[in-house]
Amino acid sequence: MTAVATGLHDVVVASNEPVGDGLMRVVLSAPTLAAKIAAGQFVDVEVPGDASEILRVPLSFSHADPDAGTIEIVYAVVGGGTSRLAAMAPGDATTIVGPCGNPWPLPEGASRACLVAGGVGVTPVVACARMLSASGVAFDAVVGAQTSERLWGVEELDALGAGRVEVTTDDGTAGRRGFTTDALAELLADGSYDVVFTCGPEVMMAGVARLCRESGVRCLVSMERMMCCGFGACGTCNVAMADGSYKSCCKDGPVFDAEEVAW
Amino acid sequence: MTAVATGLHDVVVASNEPVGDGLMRVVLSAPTLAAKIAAGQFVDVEVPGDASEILRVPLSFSHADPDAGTIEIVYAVVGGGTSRLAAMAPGDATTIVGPCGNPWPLPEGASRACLVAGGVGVTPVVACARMLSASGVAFDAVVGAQTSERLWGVEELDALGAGRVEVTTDDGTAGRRGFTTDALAELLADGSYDVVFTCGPEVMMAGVARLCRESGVRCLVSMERMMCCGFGACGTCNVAMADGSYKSCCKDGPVFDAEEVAW
Amino acid sequence: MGEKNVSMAVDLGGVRMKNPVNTASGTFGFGKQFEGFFDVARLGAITTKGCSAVPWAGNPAPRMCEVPSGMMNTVGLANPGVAGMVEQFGDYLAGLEDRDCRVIVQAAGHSVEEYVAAVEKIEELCPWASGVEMNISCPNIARGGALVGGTPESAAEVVRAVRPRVHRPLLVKMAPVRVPEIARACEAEGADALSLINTINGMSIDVRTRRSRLSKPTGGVSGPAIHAIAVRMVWEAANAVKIPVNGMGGVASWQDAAEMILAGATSVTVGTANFYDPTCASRVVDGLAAWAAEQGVADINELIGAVEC
Amino acid sequence: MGEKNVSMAVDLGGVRMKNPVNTASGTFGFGKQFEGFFDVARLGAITTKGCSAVPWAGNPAPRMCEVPSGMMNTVGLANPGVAGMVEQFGDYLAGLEDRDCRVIVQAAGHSVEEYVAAVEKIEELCPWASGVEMNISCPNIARGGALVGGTPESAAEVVRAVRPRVHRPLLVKMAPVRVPEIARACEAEGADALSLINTINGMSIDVRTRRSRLSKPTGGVSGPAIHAIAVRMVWEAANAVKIPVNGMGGVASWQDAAEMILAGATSVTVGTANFYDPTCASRVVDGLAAWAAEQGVADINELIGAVEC
Repeated sequence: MTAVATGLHDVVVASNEPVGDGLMRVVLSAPTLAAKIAAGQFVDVEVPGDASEILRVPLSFSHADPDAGTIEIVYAVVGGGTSRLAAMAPGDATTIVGPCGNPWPLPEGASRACLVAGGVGVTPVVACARMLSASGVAFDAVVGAQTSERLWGVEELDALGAGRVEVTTDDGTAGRRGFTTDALAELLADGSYDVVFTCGPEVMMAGVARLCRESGVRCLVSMERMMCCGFGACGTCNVAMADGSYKSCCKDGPVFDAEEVAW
Repeated sequence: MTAVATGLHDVVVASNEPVGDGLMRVVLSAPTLAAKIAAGQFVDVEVPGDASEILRVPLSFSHADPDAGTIEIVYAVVGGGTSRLAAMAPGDATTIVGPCGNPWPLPEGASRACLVAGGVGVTPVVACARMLSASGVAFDAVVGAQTSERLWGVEELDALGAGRVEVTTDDGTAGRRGFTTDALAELLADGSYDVVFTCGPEVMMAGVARLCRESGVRCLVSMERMMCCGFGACGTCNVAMADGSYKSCCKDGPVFDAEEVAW
Repeated sequence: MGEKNVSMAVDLGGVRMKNPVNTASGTFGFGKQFEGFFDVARLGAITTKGCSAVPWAGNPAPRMCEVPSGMMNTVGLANPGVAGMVEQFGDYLAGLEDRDCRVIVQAAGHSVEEYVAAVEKIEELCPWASGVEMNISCPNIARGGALVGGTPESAAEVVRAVRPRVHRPLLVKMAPVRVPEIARACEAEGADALSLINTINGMSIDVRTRRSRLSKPTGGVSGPAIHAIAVRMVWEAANAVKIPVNGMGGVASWQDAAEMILAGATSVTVGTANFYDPTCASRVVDGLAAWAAEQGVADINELIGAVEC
Repeated sequence: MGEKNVSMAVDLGGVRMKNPVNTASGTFGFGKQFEGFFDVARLGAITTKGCSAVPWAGNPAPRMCEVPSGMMNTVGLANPGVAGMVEQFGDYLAGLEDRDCRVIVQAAGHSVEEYVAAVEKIEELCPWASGVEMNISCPNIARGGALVGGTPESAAEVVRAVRPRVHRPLLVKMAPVRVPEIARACEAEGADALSLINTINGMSIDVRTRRSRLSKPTGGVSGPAIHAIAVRMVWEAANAVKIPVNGMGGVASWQDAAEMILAGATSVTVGTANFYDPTCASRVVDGLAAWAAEQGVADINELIGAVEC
């Protein structure tokens, strides 16, 4: 369960601009929430304008800055909600529900980690890198995207002190052509990682989980589900577990041990 | 029936600014429609943004300029549709359905007319004044509003050659304190009018109709109804007639002879 | 555009349509009002406003109000009567048939007698009509306003009375209640096709005046708000009977229409969208053809009921 | 603010609420999740997620999708079981009763036996509960998935079996079908109050994959899209029975709640709005009080069923 109670927060858009093809970066002024939300948790954003779309938009964040009182969210413009969010201007006010879900755990005694991000899954991965660097845990990273135009986070990971940052794109327009799992397999080969943190398309995370299992490295995955609330009321964001049970993505997750999950 | 077939027109907002408290004036670039729409007819405007409000907004116009290819609409911001319309900026594109309904008729041999406008009912009345001045029919006018801040059209009527323009407001902040019917009663006293054209709140038009009947002057009223389509398909904009029948506000109206209507 | 590759013709219980797109009674007037928006003959069929044997004035104003993603109406079957329709629009409608667009004339009534009188007038005055649709979602005056088509028994009674008097395809426009039972009852009495759904009864109250926002306590809800409910009912009906289903309810795009077909509808009817998007039905014709081509079928009929459950 | 002038207390079939505002089963968890948003004890009552005698896992993902002005769900009554609820939330819920907020525990089942087992567990383990709500809108496994509460006969059967085992107020959560008949059947079997409406079954299909957008063919539509339909059904139920009605369906504002009261609801329940506007129910409490004062009544009960038709 979330340590800090999930609440409703009035927020104001500080900035909102494109960082890639169909990728936007919004910074929200949300002092109370920025002070208590932790890497791996998410928020549920009210995006006004179209009353026919009643639900909030659940989004992960890349940076919560308690000093600036801001939360940075890099999001993909994929539907009505994110399209309206992309049209919001500095000064526009709305509300967000948060913190939702649980933070990335830092396994006892972990000293070297690898991060694997696919697509907009890079957002919570960058938040994770910030947590690791604050905790003095060394890390490498693999960042995958469809094309160079849809790639974000490499500079951020470098700035956070990543050892190696491997880039893969489906079309080879940046880094190597191929999948994040190809790069991860090589990084795992030297056997120095205590833990892998990953977020991206479910099929990618399943591949990452398999590689980690084969290498005997613990793997933590951040799952995504459609949901109505984000705080355990609706029961719609269920994730199938390997033992045949279901867990709630918002209440029990979004971070799960890869071994728990039925891939 | 409408002489010109009602059609769908792509339009662009040329300007859209306030002309009073809760009163806006939008000019739409709509060349094909501006060339064929006549005073007294109306348009049905698509106002994008909120898919939960599915219907178009029926609005009367104050000026259709075939040379400029524009249609001027002065409207009151009263609901979701007109609020979204008020937020549209020059260059924004949308569609309008029109021409809807029938024009103000110009009675055979009429040489002097009086116009009576209440609230935003002034919009089709200004269009009527333009028709009269183009036809060389002399006219006076009474314009009523709640307050001076909600008054529009006096300068336009003067510029169009109105003889007298009497202003009434509920609070006396402009012209005389009172109702348009008070002013109309005096104007009718000199017995020189062949016809009265009126648009405004139904209770006001009922009073105007009564005064005209007492003075034996023909009275033409522009009725307003909630409607779904504006071109005779939905059957929801019925107006009760004195003979007990119903007529369609969009197909048979919006202009009716006051004597036809059940007040 | 793959339209040319795909056969779009469908047979709605004997009404042979060149494509599956139809218009809902009461949302398309008598067709002519839409010629200023598009060539109405592009449609597979149109359905006229419901007509009774004699003209009806309908209900007082207000007859409509808006609800979230929809609207409510209480027009009350106002119509010029079959003879009045023929006088005003008979030549246009006969011409539409000549233009290869099927015309389905809807019959309205409040009792078995009124339905019989209406269809007899239609048989007498509308030789050009390809089909007759009987709207059994009307209040039954003899039964204190309960829907004529509100139970399998009452639906069967009126279909049984009308069927022998209709010498062309007979469609039954169902109320959105007890769908599988009533669908089977109408099929058993000889209906050639089922049209559903009609509007869903709703109520909207002005909380300051404490009065209905309509001139009657309740009205029919239509529009996108009820689309998912309509798709489910069409799916239930198509699974309950062998006769074809004419699917409608909040169809505002080709995607909505494709859902109806996948749920089991042989034809798809555009209703409320005609009011605010008057070229919608025409665009649905094109959108369905392109979708069928994308789906890789040779005939749109292959997609009827093709939802995988 | 005229709240102080108006008595807001209502009696929902023996559940004495300090104000008419309740929350819908399955939209408010077990209440505790909302303490971070507002003081839950401000509400007249809350209704728990439906619980069965043993835990149920529920349906696979996806369990929800959006529809215009609403959503659809197929959670499948996933719940920790009565004992699991008591273990996790029993102290909180008992405390809520001490804070003068009534707790109504909902019982779920797929057969008469499962309902009986559920209410017996509730009677055994939930002494603090002010009422039991039986959700009869579940699929009846013994009858091939037909709704337990889909006909007056099947509704009567299950209420008859459960009634003698419930020693506190018994509410019946009705399916949105055949409302007057089923309402009378439940009243005849001894229900103390009726809760309606439950979600309306809908279907949404991805037209490219030809599959349901949910893990099941259909799901329950809720939200503003169905509000007008819900108000009509509440009005029908209130006019059909003498027992009080707990009105719900797309209530997202005090105005929506006031409509329910005018239509005949004794209490008003906020459902889907809890998901996207988690302080909604608390604002409805204030809004209703201000509205009642504006309407010039001394007691909110004067406004129940006060719509003028």
